[in-house]
Amino acid sequence: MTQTTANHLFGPLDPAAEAGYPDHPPRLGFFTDTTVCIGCKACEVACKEWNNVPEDGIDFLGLSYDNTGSLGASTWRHVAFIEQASIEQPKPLGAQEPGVTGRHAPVVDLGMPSTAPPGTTAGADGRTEFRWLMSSDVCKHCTHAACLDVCPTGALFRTEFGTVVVQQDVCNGCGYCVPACPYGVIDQRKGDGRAWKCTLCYDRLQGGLTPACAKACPTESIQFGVLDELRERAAARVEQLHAAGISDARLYGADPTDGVGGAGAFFLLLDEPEVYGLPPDPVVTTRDLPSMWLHAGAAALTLLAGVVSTFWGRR
Amino acid sequence: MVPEAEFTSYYGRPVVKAPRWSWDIPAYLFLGGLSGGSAMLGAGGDLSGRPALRRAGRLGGLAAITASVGLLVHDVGRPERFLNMLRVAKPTSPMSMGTWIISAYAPGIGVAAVSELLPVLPRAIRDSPLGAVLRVSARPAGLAAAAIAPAVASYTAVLLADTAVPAWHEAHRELPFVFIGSSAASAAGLGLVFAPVGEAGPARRLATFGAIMELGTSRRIENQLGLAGEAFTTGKPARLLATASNLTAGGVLLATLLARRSRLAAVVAGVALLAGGVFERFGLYHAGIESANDPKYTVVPQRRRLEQEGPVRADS
Amino acid sequence: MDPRTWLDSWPVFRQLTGTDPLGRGSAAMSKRSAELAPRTVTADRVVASVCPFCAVGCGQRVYVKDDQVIQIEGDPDSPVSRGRLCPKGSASKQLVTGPGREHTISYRRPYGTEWEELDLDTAMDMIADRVIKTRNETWQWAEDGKRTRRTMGIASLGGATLDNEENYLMKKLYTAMGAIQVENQARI
Amino acid sequence: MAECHPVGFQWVMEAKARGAKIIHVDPRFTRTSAVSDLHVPLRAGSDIAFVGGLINYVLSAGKEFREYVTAYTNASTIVGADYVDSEDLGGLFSGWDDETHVYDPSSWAYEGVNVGASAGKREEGAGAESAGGESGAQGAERSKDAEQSHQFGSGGASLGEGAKIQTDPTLTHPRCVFQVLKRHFARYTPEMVQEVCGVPPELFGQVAEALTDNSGRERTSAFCYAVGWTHHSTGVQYIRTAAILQLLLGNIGRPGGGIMALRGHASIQGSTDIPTLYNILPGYLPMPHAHQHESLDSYVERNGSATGYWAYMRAYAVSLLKAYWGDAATAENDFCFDYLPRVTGDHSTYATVRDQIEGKVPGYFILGQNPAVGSANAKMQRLGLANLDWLVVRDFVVIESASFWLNGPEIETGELETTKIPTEVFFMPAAAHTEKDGTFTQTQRMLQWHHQAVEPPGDCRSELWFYYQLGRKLREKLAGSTDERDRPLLDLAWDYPTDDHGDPDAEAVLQEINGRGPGGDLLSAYTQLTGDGSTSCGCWIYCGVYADGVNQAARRTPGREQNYVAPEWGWAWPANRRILYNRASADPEGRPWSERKAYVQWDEAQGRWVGPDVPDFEPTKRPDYVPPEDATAEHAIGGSDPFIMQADGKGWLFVPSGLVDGPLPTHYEPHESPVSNPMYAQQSNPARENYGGAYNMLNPVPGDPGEDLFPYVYTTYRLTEHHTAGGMSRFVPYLSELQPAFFCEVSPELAAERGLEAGGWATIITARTAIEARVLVTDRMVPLRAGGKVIHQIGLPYHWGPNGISTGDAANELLSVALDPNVHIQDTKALTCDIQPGRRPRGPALLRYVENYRWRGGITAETGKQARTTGPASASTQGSTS
Ligand SMILES: Nc1nc2c(c(=O)[nH]1)N[C@H]1C(S)=C(S)[C@@H](COP(=O)(O)OP(=O)(O)OC[C@H]3O[C@@H](n4cnc5c(=O)[nH]c(N)nc54)[C@H](O)[C@@H]3O)O[C@H]1N2
Ligand SMILES: Nc1nc2c(c(=O)[nH]1)N[C@H]1C(S)=C(S)[C@@H](COP(=O)(O)OP(=O)(O)OC[C@H]3O[C@@H](n4cnc5c(=O)[nH]c(N)nc54)[C@H](O)[C@@H]3O)O[C@H]1N2
Ligand code: SF4
Ligand code: SF4
Ligand code: SF4
Ligand code: SF4
Ligand code: SF4
Ligand SMILES: [Mo]
Repeated sequence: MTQTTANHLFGPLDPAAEAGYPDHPPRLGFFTDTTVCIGCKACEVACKEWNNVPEDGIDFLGLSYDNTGSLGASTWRHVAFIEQASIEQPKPLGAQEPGVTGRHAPVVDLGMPSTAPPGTTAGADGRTEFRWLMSSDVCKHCTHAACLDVCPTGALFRTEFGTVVVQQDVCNGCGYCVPACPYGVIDQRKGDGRAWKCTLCYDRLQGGLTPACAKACPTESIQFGVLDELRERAAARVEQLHAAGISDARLYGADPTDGVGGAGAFFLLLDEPEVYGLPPDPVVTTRDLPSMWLHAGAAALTLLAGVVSTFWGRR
Repeated sequence: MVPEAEFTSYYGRPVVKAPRWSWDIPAYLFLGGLSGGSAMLGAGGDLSGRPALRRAGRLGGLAAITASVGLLVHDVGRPERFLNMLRVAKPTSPMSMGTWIISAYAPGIGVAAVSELLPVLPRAIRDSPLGAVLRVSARPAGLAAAAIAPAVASYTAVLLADTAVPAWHEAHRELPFVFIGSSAASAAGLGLVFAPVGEAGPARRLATFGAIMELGTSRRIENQLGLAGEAFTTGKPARLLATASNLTAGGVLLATLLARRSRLAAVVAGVALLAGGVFERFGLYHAGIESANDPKYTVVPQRRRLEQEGPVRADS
Repeated sequence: MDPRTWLDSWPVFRQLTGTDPLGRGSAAMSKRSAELAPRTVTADRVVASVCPFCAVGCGQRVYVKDDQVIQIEGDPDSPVSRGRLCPKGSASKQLVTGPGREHTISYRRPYGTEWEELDLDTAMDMIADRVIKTRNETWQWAEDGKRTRRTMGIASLGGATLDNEENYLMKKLYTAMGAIQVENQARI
Repeated sequence: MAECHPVGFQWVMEAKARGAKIIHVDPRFTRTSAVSDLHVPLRAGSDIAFVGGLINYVLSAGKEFREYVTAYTNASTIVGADYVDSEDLGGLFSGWDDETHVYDPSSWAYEGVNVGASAGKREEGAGAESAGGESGAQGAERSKDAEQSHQFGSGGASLGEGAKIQTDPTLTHPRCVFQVLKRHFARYTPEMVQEVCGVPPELFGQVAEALTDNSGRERTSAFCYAVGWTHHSTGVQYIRTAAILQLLLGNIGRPGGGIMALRGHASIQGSTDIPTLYNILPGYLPMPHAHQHESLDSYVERNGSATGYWAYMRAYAVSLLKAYWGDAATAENDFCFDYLPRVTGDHSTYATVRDQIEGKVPGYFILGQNPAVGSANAKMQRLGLANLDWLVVRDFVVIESASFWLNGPEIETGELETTKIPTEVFFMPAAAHTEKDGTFTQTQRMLQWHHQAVEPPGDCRSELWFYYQLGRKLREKLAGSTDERDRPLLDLAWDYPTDDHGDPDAEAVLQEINGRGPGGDLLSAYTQLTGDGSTSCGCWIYCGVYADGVNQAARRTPGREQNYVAPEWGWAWPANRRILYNRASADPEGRPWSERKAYVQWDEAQGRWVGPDVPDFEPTKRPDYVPPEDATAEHAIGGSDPFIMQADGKGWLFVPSGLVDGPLPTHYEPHESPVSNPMYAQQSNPARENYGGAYNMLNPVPGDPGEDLFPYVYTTYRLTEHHTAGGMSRFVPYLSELQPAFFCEVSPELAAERGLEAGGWATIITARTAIEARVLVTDRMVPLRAGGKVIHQIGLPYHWGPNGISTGDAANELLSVALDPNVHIQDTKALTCDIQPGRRPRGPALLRYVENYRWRGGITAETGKQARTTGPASASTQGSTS
């Protein structure tokens, strides 16, 4: 465990208060319980309908049922689909039994790098257990949001609800927020130039409405509410799942002491984060900003010294 | 080479997003560094009585910073809103800080450079009060710019490092030194090209200083950064960086061995150093892009750290 | 303009004077953000509706402004759907306002190679004429000596996407004109 | 269900969260499987064997809910001695006629029932749990034998005059239904289930135990099904199998039980209740048949029932005629009964298309359907479309059924030439649900009113407008005609209030549907209808939707402000009842079977049935009521007989009449199958309907030459992201981008066997044609061992066609037409094919490619169409062979 003391750039804090809202409403966010997600993508569509997000390409990706691929400027919710044949331990979430025993899976080139093709992960024993994981990803609305902190125009700002929003009337499309995000969430939209991402439906929150994606979600996989309450509910849900023998259940982004100070949108996952395309243990880049400025200062002085010395004395 | 890591990802897709910048941005990095180094070289030339070096430094500094900012404006998605950069002043944003640094830097280098143009300007201007003011303020302006110039040369390293791009962030301690080294070497190259052999002594020495900083720190990045170092030592970035090293080293050798005597050698050395600076920035830039596009660079170090040290957690 | 107000509109000034020195939140907020509200509150009316796709029958609320549909979302009051919608129900606004929809009649003449335009009245008249003609030509009073009172020359397909009232008028009119080959998706 | 009824599925997830066990039986691992407790992959087309196995398990282990079975089903009824079971005839039942390929059902009758008197009488549909075509039978009729064809409504059969049913309450009589059932299903063992379905006994056992553990007095289990069960040439019998199992377990008419037909389109239920179907009139009244219904009297006499609610059929029919022809309908003219056109046989959609191809049907209206993509054998559909005089297509977008002459696949192959297609096409833009008032009836028989939000754009018009205006124009043009043929049109009650745009008032139409009494008052219940012409009612089962003069379908009392049945949201037929046959939720004495499962019960103090729902029973009929000998109508139904639409008030385990392919479900192979029927010599449903012709060639079956040519099974289905034939999703960017291309799902094993490359292309071939699809290699498809072979199954979502934003070949190009004989529904779920890597040939080369397959397989128009396969054609199938 790496310990760092909390400060403006790292560790738990109340982001709205930090951002200059002395009397702010409670911090709002999402708890996405992927164990009840049915992969219907209503969240993707509802988000686009509400926010007028353009269609993002009619391309067949063939990544299981995922043809969205990733979050981006025109995709603010992305449902990941992971097909897993596993022999490690029983997966009680939903099991597929083979009709043919001793299944030897030939290797098929799926045209997908870095993942085992279906059928190969079960090894020589044939397919035993199978599960199909689905998870709706979204901007994490980080407590320490790198995108926000690096934005040079103040287009990205913290709202009174503790969420992170791009102000489209301000953004000049410098694109700096894009590589800053440790989750690869925000992106610039081609043709438009500006950066776009989930706003946690800032306009709807102003009217006391539930964000469009959470409202549509048929199974309440996406739960919206006061972050503190969601964290409690999530902890209880994990306990319930553990008691039911689903030892894989774990929370991601729920810990206010984690590398981004806790996510405003956190998840209950059934496998390692990277399986879902999430970084395993991200740390906000700005945690190291003091060190960066320090090194830059030292380098600047070195340069000054170097230049001065080249002129020193000699001709 | 680090052994090929076993890791899981989502269909091999990137975890973090590479910046959507075009070649504008590495060029902007190069030109900013060149400008800062040049301004300092110009100020040194001014104070040490090397008029050609002074002139080259001041004019080069202004031209480079103008082109640099021009490229940045060109690269943003909404150029007409470029000035929104001045809406806020955010210490957490290297680009914001950089904008303010350049805003502080540009007037000085501008006045100093324009004053160099007085001799070729129409007499009416030369003799006007404006001309007088320019003549009087040239040195203070040039010195002010030179004082800010080290920041101009180094903030761009923070700009790259303050991202989730693994190769850049992991190198956040080293990048500033590579950048100021490269900045010094490029400015030296400019001096070698434009200053006569007699005035170019500081440029030759600066070339050596810059090359040592740049190449030495680059080696450190490649060898000490673990997996992230691979991004610099494989593929296209490696080729660009190797070219940069060769050009820079060659330029320095030429500068130290022949440029004292041969103006031609000095010009060739200068061009080599400038080219080396360009390749260096493009190489560093592309190493970052590669490291963002391959999930390995994000997942493996975090996973290893998790397994070896546990999760990164703050004291609560 | 009051210089103070003018200065206050500059976030840097607000950073220096307000509660947000780092320019992360309140100082950086734009005027537009400060005035943001959900577009549904600007609707002239909200109309209770039902999802047109599948037979679950989820409740929808249709928000209308200036006689345009500006939003369709789930109706939380519905005991069937409790405000939720699947991707199809969620795409209802694009279904009804989207680029795919045709707003005019297209006509293809016999053996024709392209679509032509046709106005509504003419089309209705032509269709009525064809119904009468075909009905006359294919009329059957009896088959095997048994009264049939029908035409086997006019068929109809579809109904499951339509309202009950529409299906009712269709069946009523077809029955009166003697057309019996009336079918819909219940068959498939 | 998660795929196709996602928002309904929230209740399944809710149940799961409360501890319910979710089992998904499907050839494919789908989004439903992903969140189920158990997924059972089985061979497509084998469910009768699987559910039959469960029935056998229940019966042999004595796990039935005995009190329920004895009291509420026909388990104790004695079947006549002439009945011979399919177990004893190699898969046929007694009564098969080799000449006509039709059963004579008289030998299936109950003991003591006057067969002569009931022959040719109205018989029952496929059990009232199945509300309509795609969910079972909404009526049946024997197409091959027009003379004796039968028309059915939704209720039970008449048992004939003088019917004296014999029963054995001990359920031990060898010919009582319970014992017949036991014998019939005795060979449906776990081993047989494995052989037929490819489901290992251990997995089958898990299902059997879970189901029986969760059924009985304290617990109920529900079956949810849709077209995975109905789209088979034995589709009606699939539902029958589930009905038998659920009746045995006591899971019908009780909360948490049932066989839920998850129906399809927004108002598929409504378009079955108020049908745009050839064989029924509103409220499941049969269309009159030329050979049986000369007059209103003979119509009612042949179709009504002496007992149960169908005894009032005359009131329903006369009230409908009054709604149609108003004042013109009088007692003197038989209420214009003669105005009704008559059916003479199978006029279902595939028969009509066959006639279109033969040039017999010049005019065609298509309104909100897309047969060129959505119907089986799309080529057959387009050949019909290309041979019309005129075609009216009303839709939101230019669907393939409107543009077939321009860009249909036959244009590419040269089979059709645009300049030689005579069809005149009118494409009319339709108004959307936001642009009109009206009701949809959703899958639980609930009507919900949707209010108009905006005016339709441009020339877009509602169907209400179109049909009203068309009717007006027809009546104008025919005004003054003295031709008797035109009287029904001219006498039609066609006066509806209209708005400025000429749009009729939908509420006025709904009021006509609801019905009015003598003074013109809106009626409140169908019990108010009379047969004397003083009431009018457009659909008797919808009577009450305007009860108290209020549009009940527009009620929107929030769900959270009501009890969990939510009776004040919308209106469900009949009588706003939400669970049918809910009398069965109480025991014969009227007490709840258990406190956990209390629903409707007898309240002695109030002297009536009470509960959160409207009791599906006469509210004050005592549980101990015993009908007198001469009782008729509802008075003939005893106080402990919940199934009030059946003539005997019982749930039917054995169906003595009403089905044309047997009184009990039997496992037959799909008409195209790679395996020989492991259970019977009879390969496929002998009574299935085949369509001849070069446009409907069938693949060879085992035993035919070329049987190995199409070794794989394919099944077709839906994706959450698209809607049916795509008119409402392939043109919508937000949906198209989610599933942008037609693909096939194959297992890694099959991909390896055929060299299919993930993300690449595959060509899928049948005797009809070949299509291409992107390849999705997935562990969700598993090879199964069944019928002595390893069976590879291929999944094909059927939403694509050439038009729209997301385009691709239509899966229905591959399908053949073979129909369930009860309801004329095609098999889309289990057929055979070949698959090859790469894209299909283009243009005329495609025809040669497919012709080559046919030639190699020796395929002719007769291939695969043999009805009986139990032995030499000369052998008699009458009488027992045992
Ligand atoms: N998203 C979406 N929802 C829809 C529709 C849509 O197009 N898209 N259409 C609506 C309509 S019109 C209808 S009718 C319903 C249909 O709803 P469903 O019947 O649920 O739809 P399908 O996907 O056609 O088929 C269901 C499943 O049957 C499986 N299956 C195939 N053969 C067999 C078999 O022999 N036995 C068993 N047990 N399963 C088998 C398939 O693999 C498939 O998963 O959905 C309605 N809802
Ligand atoms: N292979 C295979 N084939 C199948 C099935 C299968 O499972 N497998 N399933 C079958 C089933 S269950 C069904 S229901 C069919 C569905 O097949 P279809 O009913 O042929 O397909 P849809 O695309 O639903 O057609 C409905 C059309 O109605 C239009 N529409 C919607 N609302 C209105 C309206 O108010 N007015 C008018 N005029 N038009 C409107 C839509 O734009 C759409 O084009 O497919 C069947 N075919
Ligand atoms: S997830 Fe990325 S885009 Fe979202 S708030 Fe955090 S840093 Fe910003
Ligand atoms: S692209 Fe827009 S939001 Fe992103 S950092 Fe630049 S100005 Fe801020
Ligand atoms: S909260 Fe709003 S903006 Fe964010 S993903 Fe959900 S719908 Fe889209
Ligand atoms: S999160 Fe909800 S809406 Fe999104 S795919 Fe999962 S179940 Fe559907
Ligand atoms: S929202 Fe989805 S589930 Fe609900 S009615 Fe519409 S299509 Fe069916
Ligand atoms: Mo359907």
